[in-house]
Amino acid sequence: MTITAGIDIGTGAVKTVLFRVEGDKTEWLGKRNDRIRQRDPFKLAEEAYHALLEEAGLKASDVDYVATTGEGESLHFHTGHFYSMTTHARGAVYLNPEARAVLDIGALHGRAIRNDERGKVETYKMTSQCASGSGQFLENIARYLGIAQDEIGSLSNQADNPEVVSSICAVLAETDVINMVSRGITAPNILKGIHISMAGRLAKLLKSIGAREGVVLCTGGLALDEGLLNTLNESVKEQKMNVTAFNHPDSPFAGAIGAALWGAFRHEKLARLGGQQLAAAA
Amino acid sequence: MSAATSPEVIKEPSMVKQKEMIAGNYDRLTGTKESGEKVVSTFVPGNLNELIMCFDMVNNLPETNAIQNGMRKVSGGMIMDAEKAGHSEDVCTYVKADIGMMGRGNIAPNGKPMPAPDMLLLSYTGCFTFMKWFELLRHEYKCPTVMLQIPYQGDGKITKNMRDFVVKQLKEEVIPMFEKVSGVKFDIDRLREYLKNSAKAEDNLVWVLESAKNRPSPIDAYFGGVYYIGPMFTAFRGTTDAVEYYDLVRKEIEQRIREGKGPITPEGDMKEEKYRLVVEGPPNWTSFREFWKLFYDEGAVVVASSYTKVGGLYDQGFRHDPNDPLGTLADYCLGCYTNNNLPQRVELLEKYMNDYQADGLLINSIKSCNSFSAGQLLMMREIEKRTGKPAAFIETDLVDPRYFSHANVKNRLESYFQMVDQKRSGASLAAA
Amino acid sequence: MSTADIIARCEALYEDLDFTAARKWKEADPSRKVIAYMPVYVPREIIHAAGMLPLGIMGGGDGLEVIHGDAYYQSYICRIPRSTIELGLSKRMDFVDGMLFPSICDVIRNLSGMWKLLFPGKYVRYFDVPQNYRDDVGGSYYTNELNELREGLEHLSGRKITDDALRASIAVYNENRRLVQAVYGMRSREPWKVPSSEVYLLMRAGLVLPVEEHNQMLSEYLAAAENVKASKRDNCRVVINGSFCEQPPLNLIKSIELAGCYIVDDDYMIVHRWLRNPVSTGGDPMQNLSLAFLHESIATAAKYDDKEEDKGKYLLEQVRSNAAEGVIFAAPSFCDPALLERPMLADRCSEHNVPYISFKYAENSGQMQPIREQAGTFADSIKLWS
Amino acid sequence: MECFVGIDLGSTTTKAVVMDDKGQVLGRGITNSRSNYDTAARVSKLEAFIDARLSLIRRELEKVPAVAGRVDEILAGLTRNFRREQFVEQLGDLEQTCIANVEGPRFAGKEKVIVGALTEVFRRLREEEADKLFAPTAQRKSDFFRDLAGSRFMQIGEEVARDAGIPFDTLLHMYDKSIIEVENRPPSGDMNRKFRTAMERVRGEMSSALDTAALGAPIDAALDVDMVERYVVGTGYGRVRLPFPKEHIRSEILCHGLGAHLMYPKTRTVLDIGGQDTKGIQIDEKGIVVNFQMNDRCAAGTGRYLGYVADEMNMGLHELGPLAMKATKSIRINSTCTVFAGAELRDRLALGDKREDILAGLHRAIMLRAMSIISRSGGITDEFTFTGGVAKNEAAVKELRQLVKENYGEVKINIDPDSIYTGALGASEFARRAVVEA
Ligand SMILES: Nc1ncnc2c1ncn2[C@@H]1O[C@H](COP(=O)(O)OP(=O)(O)O)[C@@H](O)[C@H]1O
Ligand SMILES: Nc1ncnc2c1ncn2[C@@H]1O[C@H](COP(=O)(O)OP(=O)(O)O)[C@@H](O)[C@H]1O
Ligand code: SF4
Ligand code: SF4
Ligand code: SF4
Repeated sequence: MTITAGIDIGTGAVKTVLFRVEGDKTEWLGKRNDRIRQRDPFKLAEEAYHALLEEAGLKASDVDYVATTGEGESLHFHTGHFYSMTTHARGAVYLNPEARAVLDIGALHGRAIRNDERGKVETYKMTSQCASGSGQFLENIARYLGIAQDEIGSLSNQADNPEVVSSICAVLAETDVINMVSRGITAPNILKGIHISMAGRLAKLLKSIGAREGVVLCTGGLALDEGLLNTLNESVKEQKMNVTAFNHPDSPFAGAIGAALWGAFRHEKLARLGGQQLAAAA
Repeated sequence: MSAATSPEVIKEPSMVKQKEMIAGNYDRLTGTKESGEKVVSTFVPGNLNELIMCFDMVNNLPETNAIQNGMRKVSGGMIMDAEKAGHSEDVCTYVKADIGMMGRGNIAPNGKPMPAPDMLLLSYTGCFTFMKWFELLRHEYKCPTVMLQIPYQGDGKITKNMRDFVVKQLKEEVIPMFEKVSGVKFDIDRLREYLKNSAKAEDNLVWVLESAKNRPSPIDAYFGGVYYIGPMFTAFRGTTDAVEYYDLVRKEIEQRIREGKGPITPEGDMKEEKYRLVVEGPPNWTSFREFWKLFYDEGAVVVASSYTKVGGLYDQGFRHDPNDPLGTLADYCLGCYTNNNLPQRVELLEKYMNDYQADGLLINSIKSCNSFSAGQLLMMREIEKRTGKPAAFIETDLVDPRYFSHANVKNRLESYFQMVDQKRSGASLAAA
Repeated sequence: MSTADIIARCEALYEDLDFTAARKWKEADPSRKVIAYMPVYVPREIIHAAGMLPLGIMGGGDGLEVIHGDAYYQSYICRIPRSTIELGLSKRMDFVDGMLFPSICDVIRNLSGMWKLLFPGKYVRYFDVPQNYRDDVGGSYYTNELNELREGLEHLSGRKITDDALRASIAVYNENRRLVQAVYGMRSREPWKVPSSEVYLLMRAGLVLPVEEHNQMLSEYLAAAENVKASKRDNCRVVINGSFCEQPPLNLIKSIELAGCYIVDDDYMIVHRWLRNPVSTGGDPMQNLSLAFLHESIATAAKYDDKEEDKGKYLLEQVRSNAAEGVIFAAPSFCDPALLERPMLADRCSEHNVPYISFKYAENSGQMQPIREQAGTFADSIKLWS
Repeated sequence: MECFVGIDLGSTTTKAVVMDDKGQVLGRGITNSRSNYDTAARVSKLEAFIDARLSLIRRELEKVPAVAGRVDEILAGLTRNFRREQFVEQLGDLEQTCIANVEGPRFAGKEKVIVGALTEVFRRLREEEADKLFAPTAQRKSDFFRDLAGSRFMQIGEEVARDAGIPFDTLLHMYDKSIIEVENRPPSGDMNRKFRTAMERVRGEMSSALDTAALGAPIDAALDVDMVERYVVGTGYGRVRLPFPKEHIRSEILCHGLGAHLMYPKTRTVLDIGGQDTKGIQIDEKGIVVNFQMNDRCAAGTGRYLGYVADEMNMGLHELGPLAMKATKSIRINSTCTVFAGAELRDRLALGDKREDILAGLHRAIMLRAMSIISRSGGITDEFTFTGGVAKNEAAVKELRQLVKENYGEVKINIDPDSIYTGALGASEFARRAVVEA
């Protein structure tokens, strides 16, 4: 039996999960999602980790492997670190065993990952250095329009005549949007327009990793935005790709889950190899 | 470099003729399966059309296809296809439009599929991307490819070593490959005949381009210019069709000069000539009409441009010479505009500014094309310094609609024209 | 000397944007001249034989504040020409007597003309190379080009360059090539002893030091590295491709290793490794250099591959001979040659089941996070599934 | 009297200048552009006329011997109290709007608690904050209602939400939703009444009593002047959205050039850093633009960059400069992508760099970009004028001075506190010339 923790330190939130793995059986013991909001993410991670252990009635010494992902490379109490795409792929397969591609949609980056049935990364593609069309942008616009995050999806779904944002730059696009407001374009049409341009980029990412068919699981902060999800499915259909994008209520935890599960995998592998030092990973 | 598809308001006979010529070539290209003719793909700068004709092969110019697709607003999708297939966002969009077009079955403007090339003539004049472009095509088509390396005029002159090298390649690499692929034996006298035609047409093309020295200029040497260079730069140089076309254009323009008319625009004759500009850099094709409109609406006419010299610097005296058939082909390739070094390019633009009495220089900097674009900002400074005339700089792309921002270009041009205006009437304004 | 001492010296040379070492070399004797060259390849033997110092310019890296350079380039052009212009305009290269711009891409090509306009009176040469590999066609063209360079330098120094001097210079550079190969070989065998950042800095030093001094440095490093105590890490082995011109920041190279990848071969500063075998020191030296170029050059995106089936051959050979587990295509943003070449090379990798990833960088990239992420994921997948 | 108006519709702020027929500036007005453009133009114009009215009052008061030497004091008090009136009025509007927005299924069953909490927040804002904000010695973080009300709303809101047991996000959301509506409503009400009310408060505040009778007449005289808007010229980023005929619109490049020339006739180079563009302009001795360069398509290194940084640090724009000035060294920042500014900042903080040092680096990065743009437009020729919103930032100015010195030697650098109005000033002069010199 292996107890592992997965900690995903993101730019917006820290996600922490706890797992018990025994052979093929995996049991999810607990989860937390804490928005960072100007706090120290490492402290936050530590608090969350201990709070989770307490809830689960465990001690730190019970945990065999603490795996970090995201920006957690320098978390002082981790056993090993896995890079986000590795963990998201694994987490996605855990949440939806059918998933053969993952779309991780975070605040600043989008990543498309193609994986096999075991959660192994086959290929991936990230958005470029320029933050155009990022989640941050959507967040800014929503704030500007006075729309709460969980309202975005349903509003976007009501659009009747979406207005597409033309600017490449996220900042200049903000002005485009402000122009739209003064031209009387409704919030649903604006949001849908943004979703369309984001979905276009994401679909392009999916296509470039060769995700031609099957299930794509969306992970990351924006995965739960139903408006984006719908638009994405429209967009891939337009591109004649035979894939369907899904999300899962626990999509935001995919990275943390993947980290925990890989941690377990690595722990067992190293144990088999006869107690080899973990130094290399730490 | 050909007529756009939407209907012209006024159709001069030369326009009709050009349309027919282009349609004819596409029909010939898409009919090779029936006719059994062989196709060679090559580039506009360093286009060896006369030589190709000697082997009864059909000339296919991927650049021209990209332009066609740009003007018909389908290039955007093709470029995205290529990017999805792993081609970088950063590289020349002609290449990506071409690769994307291939992915969509290579459909010519006449709706029929184009044949795969039987041979690639990689005449590498003035641009490194050409080399990679045809390597990429070769990677796909696996067809015979011959490289004709044209050394760059790094020191602003054509040396004997360069010329010998090109002639040697023609003799020992290019012609043998042509003979092998086409099965036709090379006949130098045939080449001489075609070169004679070229020279004739070239005389008239130069006359047409130089007619812009008139006030008002009867032509627009950039937006209109791309139509005038069309036959010369593509599959017609050396043909009798081209000779006839240029005769026709010349007559039409002589008529315009007699009538004191300005250039023809898509919306009829241009009214008042308010600004005379020299333009450096290729145009944007995806919004060609909108782009042009920004000029003629303001009364701006382009009197000289460097883009109309990418397929040969005829106005600087070069003519194809039937007496030295291979040498003249070498000179032609070595002399194309983008094979000139930067100081030569600056000098040429300066000369245009003076010879054509321009009010200013406009640089349309193309994201795709480093061959043109790298160094343009220095060229702009040099021209400003040498002529004292204002210059403006705008940025667009050839066939990628994502990089044409109408609002941006408009803002720049408006500011520029107002600046030229304000400068002209400076004295009176400053009184306050 | 320990490797740390040698590397500290290299790092100082690397960070010195005023080229103090080269200046000192020149000041030591008023008749000395310095000829700078851009990536990728120039026959340094000829400069050396003329008694001049060949000085490699690789842009300004991430340490140079580029102010005027940006004024000459649009945002969609790579960084190296603008930082090079900055080096020129800020007088950091005022001691340089001539500048060679090898044939590599349109940007460097046009930069040669800009240099002529900006620095009139300096010796500036665009140095073309043959893309035709027949001895009597490309070969004779190139021999003539080499001779023009030779005459140009003779004119500059007022001294004849003798064939004997050329043969001697070829010998010194043959030794340099041998030592460079030895360092690369050692890294490939024991990458934990010879970190890539150190190899990189050693090679950078070779751009600014006289070759004799560099040879000495390489020998010392090789000896010292034998004694380094370091343990092997759980890393995968990769070959870097596409970084032949604009160089990544040192932090990027470090990040790749930190994220779990040992770099076992690369194409940084390939001027040092352009010729795979020693150049013959007998006979006509110019012809020897020319023939070496035609037949011994490594493959790179700036060169034409005569035959379709040759594309990628060299890269696959690098992978095989270094037992690499994957390829990282790391190209400068907006780098036409590297980015146009990549799809063809990537196809070759796929055909031979060599995993690869690709990303872009700029010489002044500050954000290493996306790089670590990608290299890390690559390493993870090789590690977890090997 | 005849007035000439220039409106500069910027990406972040909209500025208006009112000028008389002699070319004297009467008033300046500014508002947030982050709302309807027509409204922004209207509001800024209104503000400029309010300011112009203050100028008229000043002119009248200066004729009154009884208040000699105290005119500045009176005007400062008058302005402050007038703003206070406006603030309280808009606060009322915001409160009503917020409460009206508490509806729909999202709030079902919780309406009362939320409305209660909102009422409490606004009560405290009105009672505690209005006085604090507009006390004679108070330093205000911003000139805009959005920022003034917003920053305090956040702090008070957090406490109130905790006490009321509702999520703070809900209150925040109500604010976000309502502020835009309120901003889109031009200030209402009778201006003269507000001036009079403000005057009453000034009398109360003044350290020693004033001759009420002596003040009445001049103020009435000033308030009675009929200001006629004779000609308006629009410019700026959003100028195409202005409902003006073409001849009333000028390129912002020309307006900035002319505006800078009017302020400093010896100016030859102008740098303007606004919300999302940076312009380098060269002008001749008559204020005519001879060359210009600006960024486009990429907002890297523009004013908005600082906005993102300020948001990330939860600070006001006014506070960034002073904090950066405390730096002991400057951290090199290479990417100036605005959107990544926050990420870069976090990266650096995680590496253990100090906030002020990072900030100094960020400021330098912006100025480096600006220097490139100037260099592209032809370099710096004496005298050099720096305009736009970022010119208010002392750290940015410091870096600029240093860079100018390093690259161009000794050059006279002009920075005017009103430099944000440069474009509008140029536009108003174009308006004046269109009539007076036509
Ligand atoms: N329910 C939701 N609907 C839409 N967007 C959301 C939702 N929850 C979070 N987000 C957005 O997700 C982003 C953060 O995503 P996350 O994957 O946590 O990023 P990171 O891993 O970089 O922290 C933010 O932009 C946030 O606004
Ligand atoms: N008081 C201030 N202190 C520091 N920076 C300021 C201040 N006011 C405005 N700014 C900066 O100026 C920018 C707006 O400048 P402005 O010239 O108004 O732009 P625009 O003309 O594009 O609207 C803001 O993004 C901000 O960064
Ligand atoms: S275009 Fe916009 S998002 Fe992209 S780099 Fe520039 S500022 Fe950043
Ligand atoms: S880079 Fe320029 S010259 Fe070369 S193929 Fe592209 S557009 Fe043509
Ligand atoms: S980085 Fe690439 S594009 Fe830039 S100069 Fe070097 S080879 Fe040319």
